[in-house]
Amino acid sequence: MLLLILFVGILSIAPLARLGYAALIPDGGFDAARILRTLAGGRVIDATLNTIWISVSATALATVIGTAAALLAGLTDMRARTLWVFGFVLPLMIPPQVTALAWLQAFSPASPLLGPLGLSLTPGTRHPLYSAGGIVFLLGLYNAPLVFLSVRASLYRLPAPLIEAARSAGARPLPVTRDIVLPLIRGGIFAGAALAFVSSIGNFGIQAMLGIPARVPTLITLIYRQMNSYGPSALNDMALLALLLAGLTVMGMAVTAWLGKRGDQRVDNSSRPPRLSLGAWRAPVTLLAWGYLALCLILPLTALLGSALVRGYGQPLNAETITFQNFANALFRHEGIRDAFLTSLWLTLAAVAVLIPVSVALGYVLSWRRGWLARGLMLASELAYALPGIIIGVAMILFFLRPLPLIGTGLYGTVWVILAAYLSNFLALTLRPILGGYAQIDRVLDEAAQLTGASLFARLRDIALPGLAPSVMASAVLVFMTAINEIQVSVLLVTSRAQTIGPMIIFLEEAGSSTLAAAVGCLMVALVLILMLASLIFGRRLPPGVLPWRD
Amino acid sequence: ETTLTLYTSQPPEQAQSTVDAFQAAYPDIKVEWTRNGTSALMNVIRAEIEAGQVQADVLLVADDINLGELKAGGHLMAYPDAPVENYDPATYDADMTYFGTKALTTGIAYNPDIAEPVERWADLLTEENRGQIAMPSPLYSGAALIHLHALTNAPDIGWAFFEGLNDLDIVPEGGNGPATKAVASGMAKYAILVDANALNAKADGSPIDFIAPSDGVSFITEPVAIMSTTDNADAAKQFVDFLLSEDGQKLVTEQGYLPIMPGIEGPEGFPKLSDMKLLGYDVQEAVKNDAEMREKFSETFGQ
Amino acid sequence: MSAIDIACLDKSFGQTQVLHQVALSIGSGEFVSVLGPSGCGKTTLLRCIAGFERIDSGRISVDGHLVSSPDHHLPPEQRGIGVVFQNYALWPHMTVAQNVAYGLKIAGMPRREREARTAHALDLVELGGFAGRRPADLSGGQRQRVALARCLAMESRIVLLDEPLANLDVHLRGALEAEFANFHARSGATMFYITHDQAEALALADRVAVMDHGCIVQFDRPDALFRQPATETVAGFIGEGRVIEAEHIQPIGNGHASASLLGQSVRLRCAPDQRGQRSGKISFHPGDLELLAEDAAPGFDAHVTRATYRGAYLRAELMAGPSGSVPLSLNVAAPASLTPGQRVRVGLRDGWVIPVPAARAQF
Amino acid sequence: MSAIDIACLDKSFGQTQVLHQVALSIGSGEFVSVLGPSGCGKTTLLRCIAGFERIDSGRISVDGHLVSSPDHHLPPEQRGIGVVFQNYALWPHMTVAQNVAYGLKIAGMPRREREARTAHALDLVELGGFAGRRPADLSGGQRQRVALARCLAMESRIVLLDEPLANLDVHLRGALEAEFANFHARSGATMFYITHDQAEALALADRVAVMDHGCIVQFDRPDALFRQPATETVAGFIGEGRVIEAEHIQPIGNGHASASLLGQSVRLRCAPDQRGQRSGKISFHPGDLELLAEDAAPGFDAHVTRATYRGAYLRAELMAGPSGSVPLSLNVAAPASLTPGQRVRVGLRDGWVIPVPAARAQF
Ligand SMILES: Nc1ncnc2c1ncn2[C@@H]1O[C@H](COP(=O)(O)OP(=O)(O)OP(=O)(O)O)[C@@H](O)[C@H]1O
Ligand SMILES: Nc1ncnc2c1ncn2[C@@H]1O[C@H](COP(=O)(O)OP(=O)(O)OP(=O)(O)O)[C@@H](O)[C@H]1O
Ligand SMILES: [Mg+2]
Ligand SMILES: [Mg+2]
Repeated sequence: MLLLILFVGILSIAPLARLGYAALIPDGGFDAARILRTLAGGRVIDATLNTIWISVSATALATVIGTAAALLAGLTDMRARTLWVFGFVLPLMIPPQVTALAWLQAFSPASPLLGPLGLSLTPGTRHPLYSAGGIVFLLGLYNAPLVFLSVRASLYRLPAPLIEAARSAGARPLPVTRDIVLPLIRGGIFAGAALAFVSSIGNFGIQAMLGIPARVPTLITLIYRQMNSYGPSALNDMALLALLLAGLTVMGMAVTAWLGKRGDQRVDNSSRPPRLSLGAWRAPVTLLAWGYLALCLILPLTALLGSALVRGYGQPLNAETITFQNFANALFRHEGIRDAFLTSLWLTLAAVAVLIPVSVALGYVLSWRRGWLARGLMLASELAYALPGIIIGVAMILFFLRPLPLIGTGLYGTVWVILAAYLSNFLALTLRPILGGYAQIDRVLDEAAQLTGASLFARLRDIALPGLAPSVMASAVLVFMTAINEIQVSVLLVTSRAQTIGPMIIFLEEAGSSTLAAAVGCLMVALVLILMLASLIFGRRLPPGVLPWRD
Repeated sequence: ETTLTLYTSQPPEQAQSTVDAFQAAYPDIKVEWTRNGTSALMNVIRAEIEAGQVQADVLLVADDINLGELKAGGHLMAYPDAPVENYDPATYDADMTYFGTKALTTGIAYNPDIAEPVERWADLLTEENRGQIAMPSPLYSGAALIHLHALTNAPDIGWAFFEGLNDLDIVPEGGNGPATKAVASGMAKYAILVDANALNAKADGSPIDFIAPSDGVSFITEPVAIMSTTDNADAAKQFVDFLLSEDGQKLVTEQGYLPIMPGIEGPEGFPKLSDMKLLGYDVQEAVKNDAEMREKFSETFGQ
Repeated sequence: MSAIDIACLDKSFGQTQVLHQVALSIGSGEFVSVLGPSGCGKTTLLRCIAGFERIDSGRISVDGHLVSSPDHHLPPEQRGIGVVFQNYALWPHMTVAQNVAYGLKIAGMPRREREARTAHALDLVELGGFAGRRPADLSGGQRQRVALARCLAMESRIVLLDEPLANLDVHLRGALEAEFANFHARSGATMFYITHDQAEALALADRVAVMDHGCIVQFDRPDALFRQPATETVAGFIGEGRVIEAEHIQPIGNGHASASLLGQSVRLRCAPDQRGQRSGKISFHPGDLELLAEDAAPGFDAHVTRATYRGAYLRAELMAGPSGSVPLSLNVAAPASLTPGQRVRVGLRDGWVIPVPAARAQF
Repeated sequence: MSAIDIACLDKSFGQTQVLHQVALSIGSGEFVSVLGPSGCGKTTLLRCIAGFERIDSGRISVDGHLVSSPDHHLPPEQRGIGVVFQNYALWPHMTVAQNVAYGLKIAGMPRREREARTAHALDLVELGGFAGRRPADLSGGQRQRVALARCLAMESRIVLLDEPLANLDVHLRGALEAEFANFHARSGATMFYITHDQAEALALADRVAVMDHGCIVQFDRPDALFRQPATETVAGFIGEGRVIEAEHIQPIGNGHASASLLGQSVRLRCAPDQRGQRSGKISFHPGDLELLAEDAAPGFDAHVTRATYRGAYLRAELMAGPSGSVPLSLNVAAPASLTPGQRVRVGLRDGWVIPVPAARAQF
């Protein structure tokens, strides 16, 4: 318990407090007028309203798509589910800017896709994605896998007899889904929704690429703009806006948490998970599901691949221009890329390795012990996740710059700061699905272990962790996918000694090596795909339901 | 052996080659460098200043407004004996706190597959170009900000040009990267772009070319400066010396940019510095009225 | 017409075959109990009938319509069969009343009627005051009663019950047994009632199917099971029956036979077609043994190994036979007292010769 | 010294008080059964002893050490108490063997010994062949047996069992009852055994606590409960007891009393301090009634309302009394046949006058 407090305290609360201090008391004095002036500006209010409705709508969209996908993959006998789930999760790996650009190009006047079909826009008309609706649409699609992973984990714990009882009461698959399945997995759904909300509200890539041309200001774009402006108050104003954003996010998370908790979802999970037959609908549903994938995965992926295979960006891809030079460069020539990649890989694995046990323990306290202290810890972790990554970066600098009291040297400038920032930023990401998992476990399992004299630690390891395995795996996948090509947090923290791959890709872009950057992106996607396939082979011994893409 | 900490916005490859060349010239100085975008670096430095623990000894960043601001805050050290004999005084600070190392001009890029070259800035403002011009935003990009300052300063261009762009539904966005992509991919016909971006892409085979308009280009100088808090002032000065030396300037050419020491050849395919009309601006003034300028820009483009 | 017709049903889970060639024909309106040891496949059979499991071979028809065969499978919701699950399967997110009302709601019953029906079903199981609680706040027995009410409220034509009374106390059990009997009489529904409690099975059912290792070993009226078990398994399973070896079994006509048991000659009931056998199994119940005076004849000497108090009577476990190795059980009326080690003499009032399957019968 | 000592225990869930002033003192090595209707608070009492629930008032001591009071609470893992849960609480992610072995592993037992102990416990519950299965692949009764094996393997000094045999068939039940008795005798452990099956309670326990509505109504030896129930509730709960009204109860010394029952004079057992009463409740069991000849005296006329087959005997439900409204139950030996509506005459062999609590006793 003490360790937990320390962990969350050091990694979430302290840097945040330091940031709050910078925001509210810039020069040693609390200046209410300044705060009011900054926050009450017409643009900030506009941006706040836009932010709220855009992220709420995007969350709704992501939740609907993600839940539907999870039901399809987890509950029905749709064909080729494993492959489909691969495809559904993979877009998380493609940077949002790439996705946004791919969609923009697909529907632009010069579209290689719609052009031949005669559907492309006439030049001069405004691009339909350059609108608030467009932002909602892309954010929704982009975040659906977050919801999917969380819901999928919940579905595995749903015992078949509950569904069978409803069917023997005469309920067809749709009412069963509506009345029994959805209420029982609501913990997972709203945990996923919370993640989607946070991810939408803080997604700079899509909001900037579509929002600025559409003249739809949002808080995150405002924050970045503030970040690029000069003047002594820039940092403080930015911190203030970031606190506002964090406030909104926490509100959103609180609402989803409240919605997700209502109703008893504890189930006896010593029976097998259910499966509903689609019957005659099997073929059309399968077709629809694959159609969706084609749009959401193939579109950005081909765009990425198309860029990676030519030397200069924008060259048409044909027999003459095709080259594997970029891949060769990425793999063999640039040592920096390889180093950055390895650093990212171990940072990500370390973050997963630390966060999972911490979340399981924290989840235990939150679910089965309760108390204000636990709630406080949770709030802090969510705040940390809610803040835009770049702000966390600033907070980390502010906090870790001075030599640490006990160690003597500062962590600043080393990979450890990045690790600390990851731990702080992603705690909520692992905590959410795991809390969803706890909601479905009957406490009596823990009690039975308590009787054997097992210590809290042993129980967490032997009873809670395996029981939560699907949620834990979902959490791990989420963190892995998010951290491996993470940009915003580490971009301020990388140095020549500590490089990560996400900023590396950005730097390549900035230096005009878009095609090389695309090649690196492709390699990352390929790597994740390989890891997923490997997990299928090595995961055979895992209990069913642990891997989201395996039944 | 002294260790010098360098914060630079050069792309990683080039930063490495700069550091390597310097270390070869001064073997007893070791350089630890951090590479990042200019605005990210400025945020890091601001945070470091806020925390009272500035790590950097030397800065090598894209534009001088940022340095002007640091100078105004008293964070830069003057180096009166810097070897600037051969340089145009417009390229370095009169108070000897920062020194330009190269020239990056902002002109017009176009996609030769779908657009014709133009002569002057105003030629962009035609109805056929509605929504077809990509432009980095001064709110995000340093070069674009200086471009804004320089063009609005030029009497025969001024705000009218930007208002004209707005009338054509042009929305400035992001930095030079997206603008390059927009032209290269054919999503836009023209872009207001830094020379190196366009010309390097062209060299890679992208369908893009660069024009230096006859009524002038804005430019940034990638200045180098020494932090006032440095403990390694001597080594830092040697670093500045190196960049301003003939070897340093030749390195610039190798890296694909225009050197500013007169007499040093630029890379192939680049317009000569002397052939272009350079639009300057007053840095002190710019630092002062920067907020106002951004405000006016935001209003003009309704952002 | 048969309400449920099962022919040649096989069902395996992976490698383990759980049901072997099950065949049953249950008349419309009949009350059938299924009795068998734990793990013998009762629940699996029920799940096949309800449509939760696909079958490997054979066929199941309901009301004359084929519902399950290896390549035809009517989904459960279209079979119109009510089920009470062994582990209750209550929906944790619904209140007790909502659990009971759900099926009615799905069937489109108007609210007023639905509420009345729900309230009535809850009253039947004495849970009227618990309508607003959630399953998690109920005791084990209360949960079981909710599951029961949920099924009763549906008033299906065919009801399958999986050990519906296992967690209830004797009183409630008695009351609900009576309620089942009533419900059955009133509604004429076909009932398929799984239990491991033979008293319950015998008391309620028109016919009882005894299962063992996935096979139906006897399907007959309760008294036939009790008095004329078809196999050793059935004999051992019903009424605490005891099976021991007898010799020189000789039919003496009129459904009786003489035999030699533990060296004594006894008179037993037997099947009409019983043939003479050198040796065979006979079965009897504790109530068929009586305590005799010290040296009454015919009788067997035995010694008491354990005596337990059962309220109305004392149950004594005995060892009899020449070498004291044949175990017997005996019920002695209450005031008596027996202590382990004590020697007693017992007599056999009645017994039954377990028939040898035709193929194996020989002298 | 008492193994478990409970004094003045109160426990509420929100508004509902579930336990009222429960007091129990269980000797070391004693086998105590807790018997009571569904929802009376048995499981809650068990959970308080095991340490899963904090108590509102009172105190619980184990082996002389205070473990629970409103402001002191020893966590369950430090109490060294074994529990078999009503809903099994098997760990779904572990195999059967792992479930059983987990506690031993935690206790640091070496692998060899642990495996032997696990195998032995599984053999006891006849699940030797299922060691590698997961709970999800077991039948209901098999799961219960795993829970049992898990507890047996721990060999705790104090074992609490919550309806451990509810889902098992008679045979296995008999076998496990014997196993409990053995285990108890062998280990000398203190057993606290919740059940709703009074036969089980009476057969196994040294003493039985009868609960009702959260109170302990009687805590006594089995035969005392059966023959001398302290309250109507107990009388009704044990041995299918029947409680009816009698008049003119008059002690006649030597623990007996005379009374007038349905107009007939009868002789009953009573408490030594029984006083004369104008009216009172008396109790008896079905076995205390006998079928008499047509007009034997003394006897009561009655008519049969329901007759069910119970294997060894026929259970008849009767209505007696002047207006035919007093319900009685009667067991008739097997070959008999009674039909609803038939008139019979019955006699009372034995009965007990339920004592009136001191404060309310008056003539
Ligand atoms: N968590 C809870 N919240 C509210 N009421 C509860 C809770 N748990 C139990 N109860 C109520 O307390 C009473 C006693 O429950 P308990 O589980 O102790 O009964 P029991 O005697 O074990 O019954 P059974 O034989 O049916 O298992 C019941 O009325 C039950 O509804
Ligand atoms: N999903 C499954 N996978 C593998 N084996 C199973 C599965 N379900 C049941 N079994 C096995 O099939 C056999 C029959 O199980 P079933 O549940 O039908 O028994 P049952 O007669 O209902 O027993 P009980 O009285 O204990 O409930 C058991 O041996 C059980 O272990
Ligand atoms: Mg079963
Ligand atoms: Mg209970």
